[in-house]
Amino acid sequence: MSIYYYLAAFLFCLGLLGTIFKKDLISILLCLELMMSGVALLFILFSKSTGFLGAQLMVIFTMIISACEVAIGLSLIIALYRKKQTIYTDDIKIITE
Amino acid sequence: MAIDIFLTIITVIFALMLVFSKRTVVSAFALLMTLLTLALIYFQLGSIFLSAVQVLINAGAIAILFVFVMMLINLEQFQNNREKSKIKLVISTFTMLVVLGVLALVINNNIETLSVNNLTDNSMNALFSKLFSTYFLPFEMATVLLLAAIVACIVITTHEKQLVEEETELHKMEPKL
Amino acid sequence: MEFASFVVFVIIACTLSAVLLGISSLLGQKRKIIRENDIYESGVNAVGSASRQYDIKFYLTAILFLLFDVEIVFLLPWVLAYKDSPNHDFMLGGFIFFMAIMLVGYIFIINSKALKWEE
Amino acid sequence: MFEMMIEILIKTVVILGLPLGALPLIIHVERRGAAFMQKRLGPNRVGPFGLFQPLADVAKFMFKEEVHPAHVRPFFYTAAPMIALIVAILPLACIPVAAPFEAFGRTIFPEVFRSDMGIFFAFAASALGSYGILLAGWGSNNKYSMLGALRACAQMVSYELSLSTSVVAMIFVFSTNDIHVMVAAQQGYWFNFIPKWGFFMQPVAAMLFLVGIFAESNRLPFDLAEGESEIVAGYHLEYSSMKFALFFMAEYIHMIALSTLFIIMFFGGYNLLPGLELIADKIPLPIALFQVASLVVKIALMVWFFVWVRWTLPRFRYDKLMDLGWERLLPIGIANLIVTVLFVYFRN
Repeated sequence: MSIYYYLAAFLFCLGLLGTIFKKDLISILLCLELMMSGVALLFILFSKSTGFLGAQLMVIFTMIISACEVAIGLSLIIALYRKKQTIYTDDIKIITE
Repeated sequence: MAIDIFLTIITVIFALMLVFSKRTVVSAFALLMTLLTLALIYFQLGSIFLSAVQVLINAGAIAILFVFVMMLINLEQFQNNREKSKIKLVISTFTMLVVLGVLALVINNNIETLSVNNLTDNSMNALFSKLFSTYFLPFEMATVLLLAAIVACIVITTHEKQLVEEETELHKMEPKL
Repeated sequence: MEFASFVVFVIIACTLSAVLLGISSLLGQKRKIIRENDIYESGVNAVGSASRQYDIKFYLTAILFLLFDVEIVFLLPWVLAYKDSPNHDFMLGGFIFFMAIMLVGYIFIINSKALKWEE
Repeated sequence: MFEMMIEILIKTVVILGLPLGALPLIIHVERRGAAFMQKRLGPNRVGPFGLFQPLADVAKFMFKEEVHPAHVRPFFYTAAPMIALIVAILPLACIPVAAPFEAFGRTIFPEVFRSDMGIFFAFAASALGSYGILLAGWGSNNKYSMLGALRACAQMVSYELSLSTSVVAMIFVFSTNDIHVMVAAQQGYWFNFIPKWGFFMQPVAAMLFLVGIFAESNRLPFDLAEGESEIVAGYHLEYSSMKFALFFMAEYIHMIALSTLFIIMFFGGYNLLPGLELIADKIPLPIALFQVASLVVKIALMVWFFVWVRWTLPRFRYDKLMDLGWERLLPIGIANLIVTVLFVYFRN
């Protein structure tokens, strides 16, 4: 069971790397989802090691929050794509128009 | 113990495939496989309900949403003319290594207390009785959050043309009042 | 124990599909002529890339499915915990509130004609 | 350890062998049934009553050349049929074919994946079904198959909602997730001639689930995504020999898995008629085999029902189809759930 702690930390950091490193918005959202799953795994491990059952419930709520986040994030990406025909972070640097 | 290592290796492979793949659809597919192997890990850790919810919500709805959006936005036109800047790669790997080092250090220090399993009963009704006794308010607030997400998604994606029509209808009604 | 049997089951399912594909690629004739990429004889040559702009309704159905699926899956603990919960009125009150908010969201979808396909 | 491996292998072979073995028979029943309804003969040349015709089809699929169109995305093009088949087989892992029986000195649970969340796992695994279709549409890289894949997935996704409301209603009535407890709860009779099946407890949920099965497995009248007259056979347009057969098998196995779920929840699972509980709770092996046979008989009836509906109802238009899913079935499902909760609350 102790290897899963390292796995959770690794997933979180890999997601962090992905969000910084990736170019287009959908991949950034994918890596954010990876970070969320790392956190969820950590919650379950803590609920197992401390015996506090509320941590597993927190996993359900993190899933709900990640579902809402993905829903709204992808809607924004769609709206951005319809307006600017691109989802690459380099082309969306101008705030004004 | 062997199963733990086996599952960890599979998850790590799919996570690396997710981050370091050239095409976005391949990374979406890798995300689906990571979420499925995580569901297996949850089951192996004993929380059965969470692995079922993980399969249904994360792997069954969110990952499908990603592939849906990828089909809507054709990414092929961006693929070739994007050069990867080396500095960004260096900075991101540096931050990742720092954060990973800190986390690994923290875990290493108290690995003994962390890896002991003193969860008394991991059954579902213990989990649900706790959900509906102490955590009843978040259970209710979750629907309000989802309602806000529904409204936001519809308003963002329905085109302005539709909203403009509603305004014109309102103006038409006014003279009659 | 059932974990191992599930993993064995998945492995057998994967090997089954791989074997089926493998057999057919072995047995099938190999006619490596370049003709394969032209269209079937009566077809029209494919024009433009496949992923042009598709209707937004597909995406909206998937997004609304996700949000409602989360709500219905959230009902499952309630349904399982109802029988042995201390007082039923408390649970029922929560259920009514939960369903009211869900119906508000549902009525909003119907009124906003977000999923109307015909126009 | 060795004996456990033997048991796992036997269970997997039985649970995988039943649908895969019955597949040629089901295809044959479908073609003969269709012929019977249209007053024609159907395949009866190959072997007695044409029973070897499906085997000939399978052999044909084996030997046909693997046409690999050039404009196709190779990885997803070959991965999609395999994913479709694996995802279609997954729900079978959680469905038991008989009650836990006594054999070789200990109780054996007849399903591969023993957990007290049987129904929920089977349903979650069938929620993954739209993945093979999406990747097929994306892999074959032409407008028709992409549009077909999007349509098929949007339809499966929107009918899954009403399906899950009816599953939640049934779990509420039986207040358990475990399949064995659910089937045991359906023993006995009301006024000693109506069997205590889920169908008579929750007729609305049964109807919803039935419609959901047709929509989920893309069967007529909901097979708009792959209807030949609609968009040229939808997502499996670019697929030729064995890959097309894999899609075909995936659809049938998905249909069998969902109809076994339907039988378990609404028609008393593997007990033929609720008279069997007179036997002691320790079920010996022959009774278990009898239960497997009764489950197979029920599945056969369901398959015939599929064929029967396929050749009677016309195909829905796409917007009517989506309206039915969102504006008609979902409110009925939610209302049915609310009514059952209130009924159970005020009854005690």
